Amino acid sequence: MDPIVLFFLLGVGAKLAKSDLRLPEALYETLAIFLLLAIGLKGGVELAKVPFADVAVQATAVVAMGLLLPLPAFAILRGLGRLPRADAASIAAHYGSVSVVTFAVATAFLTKRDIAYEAHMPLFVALLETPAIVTGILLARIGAIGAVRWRAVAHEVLLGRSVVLLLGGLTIGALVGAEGIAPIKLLFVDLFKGVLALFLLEMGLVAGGRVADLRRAGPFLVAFGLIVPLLFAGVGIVVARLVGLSDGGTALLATMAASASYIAAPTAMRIAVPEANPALSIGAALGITFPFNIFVGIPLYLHLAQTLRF
Amino acid sequence: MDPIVLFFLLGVGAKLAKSDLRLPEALYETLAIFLLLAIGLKGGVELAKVPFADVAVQATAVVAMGLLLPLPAFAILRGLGRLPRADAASIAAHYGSVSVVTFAVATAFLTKRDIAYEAHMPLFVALLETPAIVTGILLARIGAIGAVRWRAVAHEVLLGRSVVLLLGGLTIGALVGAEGIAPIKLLFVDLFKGVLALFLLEMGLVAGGRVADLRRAGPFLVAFGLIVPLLFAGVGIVVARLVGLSDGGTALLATMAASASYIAAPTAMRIAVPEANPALSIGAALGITFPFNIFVGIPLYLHLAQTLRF
Amino acid sequence: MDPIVLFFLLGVGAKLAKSDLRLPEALYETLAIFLLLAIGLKGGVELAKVPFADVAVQATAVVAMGLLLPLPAFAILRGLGRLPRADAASIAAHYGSVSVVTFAVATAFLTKRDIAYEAHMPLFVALLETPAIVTGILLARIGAIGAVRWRAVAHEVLLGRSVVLLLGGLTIGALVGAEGIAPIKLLFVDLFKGVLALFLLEMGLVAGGRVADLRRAGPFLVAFGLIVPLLFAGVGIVVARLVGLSDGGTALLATMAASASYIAAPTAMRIAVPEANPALSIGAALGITFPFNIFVGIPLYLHLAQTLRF
Amino acid sequence: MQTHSRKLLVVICEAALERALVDDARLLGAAGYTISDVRGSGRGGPREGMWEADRSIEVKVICEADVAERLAAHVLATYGTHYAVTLYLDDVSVLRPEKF
Amino acid sequence: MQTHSRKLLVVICEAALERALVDDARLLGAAGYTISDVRGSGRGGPREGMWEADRSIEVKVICEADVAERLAAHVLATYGTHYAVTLYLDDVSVLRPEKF
Amino acid sequence: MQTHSRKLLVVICEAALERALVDDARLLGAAGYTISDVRGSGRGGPREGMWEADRSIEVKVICEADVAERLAAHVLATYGTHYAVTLYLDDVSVLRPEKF
Ligand SMILES: Nc1ncnc2c1ncn2[C@@H]1O[C@H](COP(=O)(O)O)[C@@H](O)[C@H]1O
Ligand SMILES: Nc1ncnc2c1ncn2[C@@H]1O[C@H](COP(=O)(O)O)[C@@H](O)[C@H]1O
Ligand SMILES: Nc1ncnc2c1ncn2[C@@H]1O[C@H](COP(=O)(O)O)[C@@H](O)[C@H]1O
Ligand code: NA
Ligand code: NA
Ligand code: NA
Repeated sequence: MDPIVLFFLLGVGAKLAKSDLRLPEALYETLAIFLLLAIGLKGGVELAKVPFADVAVQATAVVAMGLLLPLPAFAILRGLGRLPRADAASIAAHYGSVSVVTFAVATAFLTKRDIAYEAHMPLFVALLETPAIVTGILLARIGAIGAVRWRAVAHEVLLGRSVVLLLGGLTIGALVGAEGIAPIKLLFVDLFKGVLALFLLEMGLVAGGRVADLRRAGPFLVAFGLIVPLLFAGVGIVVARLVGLSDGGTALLATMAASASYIAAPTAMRIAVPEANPALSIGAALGITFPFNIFVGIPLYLHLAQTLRF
Repeated sequence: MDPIVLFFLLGVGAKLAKSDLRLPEALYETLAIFLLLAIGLKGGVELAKVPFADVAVQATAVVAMGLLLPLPAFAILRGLGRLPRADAASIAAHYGSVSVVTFAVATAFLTKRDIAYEAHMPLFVALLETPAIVTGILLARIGAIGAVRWRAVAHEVLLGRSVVLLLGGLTIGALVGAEGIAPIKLLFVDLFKGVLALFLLEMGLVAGGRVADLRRAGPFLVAFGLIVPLLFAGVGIVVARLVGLSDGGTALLATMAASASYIAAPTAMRIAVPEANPALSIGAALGITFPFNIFVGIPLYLHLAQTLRF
Repeated sequence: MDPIVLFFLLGVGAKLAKSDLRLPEALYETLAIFLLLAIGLKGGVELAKVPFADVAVQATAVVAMGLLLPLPAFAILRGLGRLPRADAASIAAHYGSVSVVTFAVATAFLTKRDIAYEAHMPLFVALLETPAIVTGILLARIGAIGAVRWRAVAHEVLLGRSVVLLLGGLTIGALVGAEGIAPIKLLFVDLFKGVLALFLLEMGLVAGGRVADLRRAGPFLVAFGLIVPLLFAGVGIVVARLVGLSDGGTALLATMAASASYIAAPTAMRIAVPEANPALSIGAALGITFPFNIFVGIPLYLHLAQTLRF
Repeated sequence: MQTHSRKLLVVICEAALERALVDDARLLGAAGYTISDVRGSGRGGPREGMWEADRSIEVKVICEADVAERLAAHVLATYGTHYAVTLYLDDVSVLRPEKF
Repeated sequence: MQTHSRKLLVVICEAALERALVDDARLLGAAGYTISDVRGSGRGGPREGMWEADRSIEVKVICEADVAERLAAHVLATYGTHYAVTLYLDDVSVLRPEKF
Repeated sequence: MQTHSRKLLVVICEAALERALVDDARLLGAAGYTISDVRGSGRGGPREGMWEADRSIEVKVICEADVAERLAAHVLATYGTHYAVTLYLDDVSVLRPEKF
């Protein structure tokens, strides 16, 4: 088993056992900043090599996917879950958006198995973060769009830390290219996996702390957190095939679709739809879907990507 | 001279000179977490290779040593030092337990000289942390065992940060083995020595700040901090020989026995024996014994390990 | 273009766009500590190799330069800028002192172009930090030298973090030499450039936040921040030639002279000349001169160093 | 020593509100504010500040009584229902009344 | 604006007491608490928070007067002798009495 | 429960003053102090604590009224003009008067 996911288990275990193990908050922020920058840089270097036209098509498809994914999620949460509109919309936004760390674990998973993938995929991570949040807000505010503090929200989602660092890294990487990156490669590329392991330890501690939320959330949300990723992964695979991604790239896009945001979305929804209970969306995204994806989802999505042909 | 110990001197000097040099507390915590995890991982990888029977015997001997070491220390502190029971018990617990950083410096010392040692020694570090603390508490509470808040204490010592990270690292290392660790080796193995240097700078700053305590503590405690490590190193060597450790392993076990805890023990004793003055135990462990061990002790213990045969 | 300066632009951009991107303060401190130590270590290793006599001569010249540089700056600020004595003296001190990060960027710039330089230059960085601050204080206090809290000031400048870490690193490096450093080289040497990139991101965020100050400061100070570095670079080149530095070394000394301190000087002047408005000196040093040097100055100074012969 | 009485308004809330609170304070007439990072627990359950959504801040504003009351009322009305918010008022004395 | 008077109990002590204080506060009837990391000095000498055993916290509890007094008395009785502990009480006014 | 009234002096200022304030407090008779790192804004503009020169601290001193007044006056006289400094006084009650 991949050591890095064991770090996640260590974190969960320590938290559930009420250990006083606690990563300083500054370390958490530092690791997050590092991962976002590193992912962006790596993607940017490759992005420079890809013909713009191809990327443009793929990017458009990805953004469209991000805009639409919340709709089925919202329908399920309202229809089957009988959740209040605000909660349903907020959770839908989280699941339509993307989890950067899940993406990172997936790339590590592919690398370990020498499975190639379009190296500019990080661009799509950046592109997937925002659209679902917009849709989620619209779903929450139908009939009262006016009430939305759009400026604050736009600021949150477009200038939020993760988007700025991902796009910033992508741009720098694209501008300087492979040998421009060389002198900082040791830090941002070679150390990536180790840092990711540390971050997963932290994620485990955080996830372990959300278990209580889940109990409150109830069985429906747990089921939602296990099943919706599968549906979304399917969507991701179809989209990936349509834009002609490789098997590896398909597995990654499936993972992005199946993953739920717990960095960009929570902050944005908190400001745009405050009446939504954050414990529900974060509990499901972090307590159920994140572990499900890194343990079960990613291998499964790869298998599907390698077997499902059209 | 080994550069890493010079970082300790730099820290002590800066502190004594009242420089405003100050490592952020988050950095201190980060370095500590890193060292504990890295030590555990490295040991775990090797642990998987060793036949369980051998380890079991050695482990039992080590735990027994940890349980008994505080007794002579306590006797000295009470008999010669005329210290109050609580203080004597607390100091005895610190010296019976182990200093992870002293252990790390010792391994670096051996590695530099290409001296082999049982690579699963980190397991014994984890095992040595707790027993002496229990003995120390019992010594403080003879006649009033009931009064001990055992649950709180057990929680402190068994789920304390250092035990969790050491055992967590050991387990992960043992589970994934050498080539499983490969992708995170750069961070947790190759960078270890550099991080240790930084941590020693911090340790120097902290130790430099305890000098005042020592003046209060008086000559007896200073002598205690210099002589007891030698006695305990002797015990460590005997135990190591009995369980058939190599010269390198013997030097390391001697170092563990001779070192005094300043992470696990202080926290635990503060909760279990609050009336003990922490300035005494920490002043001696950090202001006297730690520097003594890294400058004089370790080379000496290695020499003894290589010369004392039975 | 060198990737590391792009990180600076990313930081400035994020700040001006009011992004919530914010590096934890503990990370800023950690990066600063790391850079200072690493620069010192690298320089120390080389220092051991250089004959003392040569260094002594060069060092004396550098200190003299540091003591005198504030004078012309002060004259310009008082004469042309009509600034109050305290402000003029404080700004003069900042510009007479040196910016460690600018120096680091310059060395990276040379390394990238395989241009050799005296590897003990970091010693001069340490030596240049203090003298100008003393001169600046004297300029502010002419007629009232008595009023200066010299002890506090001396403490600030001689035991300030940057001096202690630079000299500490230099000493350790000189003591253990190249192969003594080997085990910690990966952290302190190989990772240097990557860490520098992160620090420049932080510097960009800080610099972006000083733009408001500049508006208040007005056009004169902006011009000052662009022109004085050129004058000082000229001085640096002359001094470098006199003491027979190589072209690379000359470019570095020019950069040091042209750079303005924003770590040692602000803290010291705040204590010694509190009536000086820190927004002026920091705004100019960080908002104008720092970016000017890393984008325009360094390449220019190298060109001059390679062309100006006597 | 002549002192002047002012109100100290302390708002303990989710870090997500920092930007909004700062704007509100300025708009409603406060001359300044001081913020520190805190952790804690209340009706909304524990907030340990381990990561973004879990972070809390304490905002202190020293101002005239009427400003404090307006700001307090505004904060409760705007954020009190849906956010983790706790606030209290205290009587303090300052030496430079013109500052607050 | 109608306000209600409550007590603010502030306990400044060794970080090692955090878990215990939180439990005590809940047991003795406090509805919540706020903690921040501090450094300082007192009779026990300087505590600069550079490492574990040297860390200090400040715990704030807003509650009814009787709860505050019970909690304060309990803290001093239980930890006052052997730990670095400083505490004080303050009168504050809150807007939502049911919360405290 | 018998309480004793003391003054709480709170000084919010540039971090550069930490060492000086601590010395002043001791000289003027304070038995201790507590410091926390803060950020904020006032007449001197925002201080976000992102780096050295931008850092602020909050210093709390519990002491006798006269000590508090002397210290407050001294701080304003010495640092008030050229440094970012804000201070206020509050009435608090303590349980162990001998400590303060
Ligand atoms: N009684 C209290 N005393 C002190 N702080 C409190 C109290 N109640 C709540 N808080 C703080 O205010 C935050 C939000 O409170 P709540 O909205 O009740 O969850 C908590 O996370 C605590 O930091
Ligand atoms: N007079 C005081 N004013 C403010 N804080 C204090 C005072 N005395 C003590 N403290 C704080 O309380 C902690 C413990 O106090 P002590 O038990 O006196 O050492 C100190 O580390 C300070 O942080
Ligand atoms: N009205 C206020 N309320 C709370 N804190 C303030 C206030 N005014 C200033 N401060 C704090 O005191 C520091 C210095 O204030 P000033 O000297 O006005 O810039 C600011 O950075 C704030 O942290
Ligand atoms: Na998704
Ligand atoms: Na020991
Ligand atoms: Na200069």
